Amino acid sequence: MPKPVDVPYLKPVPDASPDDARGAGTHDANAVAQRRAEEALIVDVDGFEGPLDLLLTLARTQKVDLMKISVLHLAEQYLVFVEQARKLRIELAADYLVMAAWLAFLKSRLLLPPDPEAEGPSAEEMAAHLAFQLERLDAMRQVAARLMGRDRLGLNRFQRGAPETVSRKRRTEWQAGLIDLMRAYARLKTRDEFRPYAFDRRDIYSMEQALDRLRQLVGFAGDWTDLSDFLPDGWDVHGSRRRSATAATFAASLELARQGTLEIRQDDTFSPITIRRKPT
Amino acid sequence: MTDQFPDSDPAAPDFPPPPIEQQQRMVEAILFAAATPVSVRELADRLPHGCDPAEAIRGLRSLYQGRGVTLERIGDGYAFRTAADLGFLMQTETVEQRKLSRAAIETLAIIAYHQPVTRTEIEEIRGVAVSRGTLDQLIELEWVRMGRRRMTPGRPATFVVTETFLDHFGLESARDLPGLSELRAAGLLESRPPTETGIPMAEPDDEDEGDPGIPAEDLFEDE
Amino acid sequence: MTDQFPDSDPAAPDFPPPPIEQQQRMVEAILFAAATPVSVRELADRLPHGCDPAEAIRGLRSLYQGRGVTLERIGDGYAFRTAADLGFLMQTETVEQRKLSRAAIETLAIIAYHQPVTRTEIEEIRGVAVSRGTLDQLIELEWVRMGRRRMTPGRPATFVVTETFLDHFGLESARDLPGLSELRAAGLLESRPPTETGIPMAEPDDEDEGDPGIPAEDLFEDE
Repeated sequence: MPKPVDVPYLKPVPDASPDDARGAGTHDANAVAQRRAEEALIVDVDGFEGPLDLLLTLARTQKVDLMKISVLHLAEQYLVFVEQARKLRIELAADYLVMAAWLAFLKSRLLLPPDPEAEGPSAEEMAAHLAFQLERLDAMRQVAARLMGRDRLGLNRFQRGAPETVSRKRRTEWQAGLIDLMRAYARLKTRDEFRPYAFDRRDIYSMEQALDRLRQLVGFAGDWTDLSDFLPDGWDVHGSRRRSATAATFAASLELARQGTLEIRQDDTFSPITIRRKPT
Repeated sequence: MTDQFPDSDPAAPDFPPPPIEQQQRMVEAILFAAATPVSVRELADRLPHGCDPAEAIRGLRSLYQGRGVTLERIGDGYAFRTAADLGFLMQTETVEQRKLSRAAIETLAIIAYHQPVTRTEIEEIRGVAVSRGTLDQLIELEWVRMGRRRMTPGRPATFVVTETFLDHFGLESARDLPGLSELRAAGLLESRPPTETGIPMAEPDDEDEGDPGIPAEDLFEDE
Repeated sequence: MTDQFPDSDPAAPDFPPPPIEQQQRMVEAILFAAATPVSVRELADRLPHGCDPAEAIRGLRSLYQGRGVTLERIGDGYAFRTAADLGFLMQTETVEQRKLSRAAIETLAIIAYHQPVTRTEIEEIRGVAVSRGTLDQLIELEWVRMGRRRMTPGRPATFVVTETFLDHFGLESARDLPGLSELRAAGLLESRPPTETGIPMAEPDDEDEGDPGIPAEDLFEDE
């Protein structure tokens, strides 16, 4: 099988290609390379980024400014390429075939005299647009190369290797208004007002205390004894304490008399009250 | 080092701003400390009230002219970068660059020169579908981001290049892209409706898979 | 950017070293891009043959003298650092506004109404111990300061409110603080205890506690 000289882009796949389109299931690189060398012709269509890229590459072989490209010739080149691929039983991707069909159509339109009745763009307009597209793609390729060739950060230009981080400090601003202050003070001052009511028992001698004391003492008091003698120590001097103790003890004596434990006697109004254990 | 600026508290708007030499020192310190460009606005926020960071930058740029590090304008911001001619000294700092695929490089160039540009427009220029991975890679590098949606049927997303892109390629702005004016003059940046002339577009139905010609593992060839 | 040094290849020992200004640029760039301080020895390894990094550093150090960044010696190496007096630029402050704690506001109120007042007196009024932290916070806020020591056994310290306090609360003097009756009139003492129970109100007849009418002469005994 002769190598197609006029279609330079149909070329053997490089040995290193990982993409084993032919389905050789072996990983033995030598065996693959050998078999490929024997078959000799595998189209490197994958090397093209689509039909437009292929067209651009083919256009370059015309060695003219893309603006002056012969679209007719280009269409023919493309169709030869596709024909060659087909002969070599190479499966081209669908978009390559679609492009081929479109270029065959364009070629026929370019060769025929213009049909004034035909709708849509003329063959020349279609050809011009294709040339524009090729030129634009070519231009993008060139500026992409210029872009990649610039002084790039991390390759030619470098940023500070030890950037100093900006620390974010949090400052707390404490808020309090006059109203908060007054409210707090009001809260403090009124808290006292709500303290549970508690009677001051310091100078109070309760009837329970008097009853307990009388019950204990009256057992020994067989004779009439002045009530004031039953007042507890410390409660018989100071006025208010004495009053409280006297009242409580008197009340307790009444209670015990009611229960029949003791007897009460008062000889006269305001005369001393005396009590004794009720004789049994 | 022992200078103290009682008026350097940004929270004290009533003090006069420090003298321009001090402002210059402050801007210098902030820009030196930052790895990424700092905008004039950010500088103003961090400097004491009343400072003129733009003026300080002008002074600094001329001061650093021709030095080992230079003050570069990058988009809205400024950053110190080592002089490009000294890159050869930086073997230890050189960042391993993942080699971009041809598809990625072309797509990047198209976005830079045609921005804002939709995916369909990119495909129309390249004549092949743009694989999801290609755009993802550019977005991951933070060189490309989504722009505003186009107000056309389907409201397609557009893509634009970023400040990181400008920084990486040492561009002050997207207007400084090499050859931009020539391309524009040649009419090569105008978008023409692709349907007008009926040139077939390789447009696979499966948008996300797209581009059968670029296997994903091809995206990052080893350097 | 356009400078080229044919003699700058470290692998070419036969070329004469670049002029000192170039060496300075190189050292400047290396130190700028380095992640850690670089020693003179490392510099010599990275610079073209025959360079004198120590001399270049001397030149750079004087060049950066008094600037926003300075070239500092750190251990064996050299590195650029923000000038010490500009450290404040490397911080951004976010202000968080928070309400004063109940303990703090109560303590403050007591000091304001009863100043000069000892800690023990504050505790008596609040009915709970005053934590050191609460007083410290008020002192740190500059709302409270120590007054004269009380001339009583133990000579306890007293606390008074400050000018800053008056400023913050919009008072001309602590005498302007409203009394209890005014607080009540202002509706701040809404929960008035039922009077029919005959429970005595905290009223002025109690010498220690009483104070809607703080005796004026008590207020600024200290001033």
